Amino acid sequence: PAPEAGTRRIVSLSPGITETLYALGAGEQVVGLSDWASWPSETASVPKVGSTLSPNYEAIARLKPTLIIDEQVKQAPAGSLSALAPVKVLPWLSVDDVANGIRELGRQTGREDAATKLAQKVETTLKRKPPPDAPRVLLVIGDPEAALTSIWYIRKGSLHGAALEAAGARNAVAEDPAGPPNVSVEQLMTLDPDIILVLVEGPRLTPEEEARQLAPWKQLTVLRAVKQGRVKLVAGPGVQSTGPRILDVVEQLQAALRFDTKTP
Amino acid sequence: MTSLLEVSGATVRKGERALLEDVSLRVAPGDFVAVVGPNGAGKTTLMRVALGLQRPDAGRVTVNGRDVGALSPRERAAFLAWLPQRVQVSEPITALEHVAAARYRFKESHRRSEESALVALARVQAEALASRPITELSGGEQQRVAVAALLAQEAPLVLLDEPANFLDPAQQLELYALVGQMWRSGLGVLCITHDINVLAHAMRAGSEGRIRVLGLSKGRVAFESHYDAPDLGEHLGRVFSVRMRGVEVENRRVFVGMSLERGE
Amino acid sequence: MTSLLEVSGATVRKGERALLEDVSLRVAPGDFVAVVGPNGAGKTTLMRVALGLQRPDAGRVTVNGRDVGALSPRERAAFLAWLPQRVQVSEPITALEHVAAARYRFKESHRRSEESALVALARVQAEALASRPITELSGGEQQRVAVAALLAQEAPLVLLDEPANFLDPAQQLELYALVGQMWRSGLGVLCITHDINVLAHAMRAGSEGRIRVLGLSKGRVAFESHYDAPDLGEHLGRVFSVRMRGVEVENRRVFVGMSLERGE
Amino acid sequence: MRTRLVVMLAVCALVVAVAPFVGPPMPPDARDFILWQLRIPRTLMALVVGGTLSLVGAVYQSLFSNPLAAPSTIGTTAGATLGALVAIVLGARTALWGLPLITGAAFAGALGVSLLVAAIAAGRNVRMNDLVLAGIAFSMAAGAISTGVQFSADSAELLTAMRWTMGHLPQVGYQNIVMLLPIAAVSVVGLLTLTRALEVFISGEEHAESQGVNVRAVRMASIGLGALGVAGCVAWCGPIAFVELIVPHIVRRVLGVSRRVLLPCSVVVGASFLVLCDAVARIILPGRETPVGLVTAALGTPLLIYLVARKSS
Amino acid sequence: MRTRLVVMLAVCALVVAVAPFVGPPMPPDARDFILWQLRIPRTLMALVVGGTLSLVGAVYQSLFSNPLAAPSTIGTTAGATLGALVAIVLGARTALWGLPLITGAAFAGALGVSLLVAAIAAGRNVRMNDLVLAGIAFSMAAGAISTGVQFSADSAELLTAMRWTMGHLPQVGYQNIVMLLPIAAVSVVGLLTLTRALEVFISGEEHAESQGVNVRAVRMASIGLGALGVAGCVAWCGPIAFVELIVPHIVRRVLGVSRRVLLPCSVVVGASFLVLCDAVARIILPGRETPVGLVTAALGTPLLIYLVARKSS
Ligand SMILES: Nc1ncnc2c1ncn2[C@@H]1O[C@H](COP(=O)(O)OP(=O)(O)OP(=O)(O)O)[C@@H](O)[C@H]1O
Ligand SMILES: Nc1ncnc2c1ncn2[C@@H]1O[C@H](COP(=O)(O)OP(=O)(O)OP(=O)(O)O)[C@@H](O)[C@H]1O
Ligand SMILES: [Mg+2]
Ligand SMILES: [Mg+2]
Repeated sequence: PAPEAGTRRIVSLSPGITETLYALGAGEQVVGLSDWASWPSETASVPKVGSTLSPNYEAIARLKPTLIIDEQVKQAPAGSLSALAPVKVLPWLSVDDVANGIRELGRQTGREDAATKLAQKVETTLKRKPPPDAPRVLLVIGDPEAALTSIWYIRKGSLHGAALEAAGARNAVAEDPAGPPNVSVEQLMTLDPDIILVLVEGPRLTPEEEARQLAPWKQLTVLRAVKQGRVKLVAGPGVQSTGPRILDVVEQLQAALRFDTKTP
Repeated sequence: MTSLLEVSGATVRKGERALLEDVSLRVAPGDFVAVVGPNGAGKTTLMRVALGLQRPDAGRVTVNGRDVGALSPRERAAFLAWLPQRVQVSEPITALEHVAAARYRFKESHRRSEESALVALARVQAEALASRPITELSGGEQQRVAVAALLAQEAPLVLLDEPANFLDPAQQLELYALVGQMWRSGLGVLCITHDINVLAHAMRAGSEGRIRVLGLSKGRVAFESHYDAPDLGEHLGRVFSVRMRGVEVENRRVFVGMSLERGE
Repeated sequence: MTSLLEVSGATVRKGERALLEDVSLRVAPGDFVAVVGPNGAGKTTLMRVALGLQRPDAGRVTVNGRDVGALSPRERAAFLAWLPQRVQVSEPITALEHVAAARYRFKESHRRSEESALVALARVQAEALASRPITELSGGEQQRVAVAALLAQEAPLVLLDEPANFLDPAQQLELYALVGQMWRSGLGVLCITHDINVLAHAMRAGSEGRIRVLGLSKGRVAFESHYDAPDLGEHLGRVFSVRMRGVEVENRRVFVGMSLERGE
Repeated sequence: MRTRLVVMLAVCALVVAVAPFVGPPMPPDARDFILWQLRIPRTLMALVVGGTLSLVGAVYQSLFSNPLAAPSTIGTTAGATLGALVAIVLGARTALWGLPLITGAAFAGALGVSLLVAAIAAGRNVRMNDLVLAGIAFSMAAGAISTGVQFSADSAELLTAMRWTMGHLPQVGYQNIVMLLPIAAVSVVGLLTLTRALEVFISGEEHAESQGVNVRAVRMASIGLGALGVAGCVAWCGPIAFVELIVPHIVRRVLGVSRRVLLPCSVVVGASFLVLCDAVARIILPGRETPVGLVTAALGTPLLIYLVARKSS
Repeated sequence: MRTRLVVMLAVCALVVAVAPFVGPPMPPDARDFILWQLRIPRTLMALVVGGTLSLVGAVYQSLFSNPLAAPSTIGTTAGATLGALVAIVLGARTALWGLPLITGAAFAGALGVSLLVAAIAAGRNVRMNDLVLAGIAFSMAAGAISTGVQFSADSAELLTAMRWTMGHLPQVGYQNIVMLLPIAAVSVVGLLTLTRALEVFISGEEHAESQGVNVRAVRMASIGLGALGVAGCVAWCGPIAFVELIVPHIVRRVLGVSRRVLLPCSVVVGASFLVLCDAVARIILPGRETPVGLVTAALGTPLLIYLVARKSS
């Protein structure tokens, strides 16, 4: 049985979960956050208490939490955390994980209605499938270095993979190979996707910054996407979020996929 | 307990070259064996073989009938003490610590080791050096400390590799007097030297005949003789390729090396 | 070009102790200065001061009137060559490479260096060692190679720190004969030695008077004399605290150290 | 020298006694919990880990006669990191004998790699430099596999691993210390018994052998015991950087090179140094879990530079 | 020896010639692009970086008479990492003289830290061991600041940093090589002119000084030029692990310790070794961008162990 709303004091060690808590309107129950939490802006005034593998026990103890929530990362020392307060560990990798997690967070915070609605929205949005003739899109994680030194793409089975399909595109990497989601520049030539989208987390980019991010891609003149000018940035805060902002990401992706039919 | 060192038929090869060939040797307590020979004759190699630091390719080395390789280092250190040709101390420990370290073979308190080390230093008139870092001593001072370390080990057989190196005449004289004392007190001495005259300081009248001299040349035994043998000068002259003139000084025979006067 | 080494009033202190006190010295090409003295007298320190490797706390060292500290190492190496008391080679380079390295001061091709190095090795009868790793040579062989390196430097003044260390009688004789040759060919020689007799090999009849002998004791000049001075034996005896008996052998005076017969 | 020693020991004792009370103020009702369940266990952990790592560093520097020798030189740290990474990335969420898998895996990795090096050290004609090379080789191999594992990790795992590799000391309660203590004790006591042998090593290995030291046995024992201690520390706290390198150098410069002083003093100074760093970490960024390695370096660097500069002037 | 040398050089030349053609099959219409815009630039980069790093490693090992000495010993690598991290965290989105900021910052960091050490090396009474200690201290400081920066980084920045520290070689086109080449050339040519002086160093610093070597100048020049080369390589390719440590040891074991052989051969062998590793990286995980450091270690470790084992048997 969840304790009374006013007395709930939650420490969240996962940014995605933190986002969800605020989205459910349970922000005032949150007393401590992971070092990585940065959204929404209210989180700035909440004490930061370390991260999953190296939590600051003393800071947590000083907050006298009634519940510690963390996303399931292999090997997290949940054992010692439970000396401070009850610990809830939620799996948070797939669409189902997230939907179930949202419902669970609703139960824990007494916001079941909001949670059910959000969970449903997440499920219906992210489980949309693209049409079979949709463009083949390579979604890569942008790199502040803006060099093509290592290209990390979004797996089909991940949360963002679902977002891409929900936005109406096929993943250029048709099935998830075992091993790291990394592709060499040479391999790009073989994949030859219709469109390349680059996710850049952080504040909005100025035009010069955008140009700089895209410059290395423009060198790959043999790629169809480059020839047709179909390389785009999807930038902004939250584009790599695993919280409810993923829904906004779907919209951003949709917008990014709208190209003028004529080739430049 | 008799501590008999026996090298029989020792042969050491390094690639094609034979560094030592079929050399035999016996040193018992009370013996004094001087090993002479030109540079590179294999004297140091013979000593390393006798100590078990180098395994001979053929032949045997035994201490008290037991193979030297089969002894534990501590057991062996109880029989044989070694003064290497070049002692290289890598760090500025004090002379006292260096000498005390040589008492490793004894299971005793550190205080006891230091007391014995001080006694040993006193025997080579180096008490004043006790607390000085060994790396700051002059060449001769270092050599004296090394001799003190040898004494501190209190082994019944001592193996000296050119102990007079770096020493001034007074120190050489003192050193050999000390070696003589050790010998007369019952120790066995195996001593490599280039200067046969210094042996004179090691003996009292009448003991000349008991100093054995082993001549090495190109890894082989060139001669075996005694300090008072009339033909020692010739032997020496032959292995060293010089003329050795024996002259009488205050009832002592002194060998003076003379060039072969080639071309004069 | 005259290359005059002048040490005047050199004093070196280390904490409370004076390692060298007000020592003066002149070596010009054609001079032969032997420095004698007991262990720790400061002979090596004097040589390091003369080489500019140690700055004296008081006094001056000049080469050709220029302060030795103001010369570039290369300029200095063109005047002074040094044979240290302990040469420590850390890696198994060949003897030839070691000697060739000593020709650093010459701006010449490597081939030229090696040719000169071979000549230098030949002069110490060590051609056979040329291609052997220096770390595998016997003590005496290493010393001969070190002397070859000294020769290869071709400086007008040579500073030798106990060059006969590790050498067998024949090699000592050869070495001093070589030093004598160098001297007669016009080089200046500053030579630290414990064994004054070996100097005999350096000279031809009639040149005794030109060998100067500087006695050091406890950092101070104890005496200045000549090799043929009648009272040299007494001087030597005093600094070394032994009795030095001079005996005549084949027209040569040989000093034999005798204990002071304390207690006998 | 004696007065220096006494002063140093007194300072160390003081640091350890005061450390648990240093930090942001404790709310009165959580005071007991914070003090007894958090700060004191953590101070104890710092004591044990600091002492063990420093001693191992001092022993390795002596053994290899190399001022750069450290547990990382012979692959111990690399092995531990490898183990931990494998556990983080590939590991299931199981525990082993009540140990978190990551701890067990790091321990196994550290010990495994070091024992390979120790096995080489057992060879008859092996020179110290060969051992150093073998250590480099194994470190390299472990490092490369770690890179490979990281390469195949997803980002959440990577973030987790990243923090782990910074080193940390946090503890709740005494369970971890109770498990680490016997391991550390065996390592420390064992290594201290080698003091005399290591003193003899200073005048060269062959000479030491002739004076009765079983060189191969001492090598193997040093590497084995050292690896054991480091493996334990790294398993529970991650690789805490630099302590093992810096503390022996500081002790050596202040109290001299005699092994009889260097080794035990490294334990004491290392222990209290890490305690101090941990306490400082609590106050410089109050409320955050500052990696202690940061403070270690921040305090150690100027000290070491000062000691180098003082000597050479 | 001569035949060995010839064989080694021939193998190196062969490796470099064949390497661009090794890899997964190229789609016919992208063939030219892949070969001329990807593989060849990348091979050239590996050549330059491998040669420079190996030479610097060989020089540092000679200079410090320490088999563990490497650019990382004196803080060069730590400085570069620090620079890169600062750039990543404080906003890597701007460019400087057409250089990505991260490259410029890594370069500045590497050079900055090394020059501090070089400044210490200029001191009159500084011993080599003091320098090693100063290097450790600065490495440590740079490492600690890096930890601090990482600690305050957000997760995206951290991931970038993490990937950067794995090292990488990929290039599109020739722009980077054109920028790196002059830097590397100055470093390599400069260091090679020190060969003779370093040969003299073998018989001790004082002896070398007496033979005409300006010890302080050689030290400063070695550290400065070495830092320049390493800074360049690290700036463009991240810290490629182990090459600088392993290649000189291999050359030393196979061709001997003479500096006249060791230094130039380290350049040649290092260059072709890295080219080889890069080619191998293309085939072991085709389609992925395997970090080349992984292959470096995977090939280098068994080789080094074999060489150690062969000698001591
Ligand atoms: N590790 C080694 N490898 C190859 N040859 C060696 C090795 N050690 C010694 N030698 C060679 O073996 C020969 C004998 O050396 P050893 O050191 O026994 O001579 P020594 O009689 O002691 O000479 P010295 O009087 O000069 O000290 C020398 O020619 C030397 O070069
Ligand atoms: N770095 C140093 N620090 C302190 N004392 C030193 C240092 N170097 C030498 N000494 C001391 O200075 C004195 C003179 O040393 P030096 O090496 O000049 O003697 P030496 O005459 O060459 O003796 P030897 O014949 O034994 O070589 C010695 O007592 C020595 O202990
Ligand atoms: Mg010998
Ligand atoms: Mg001297």
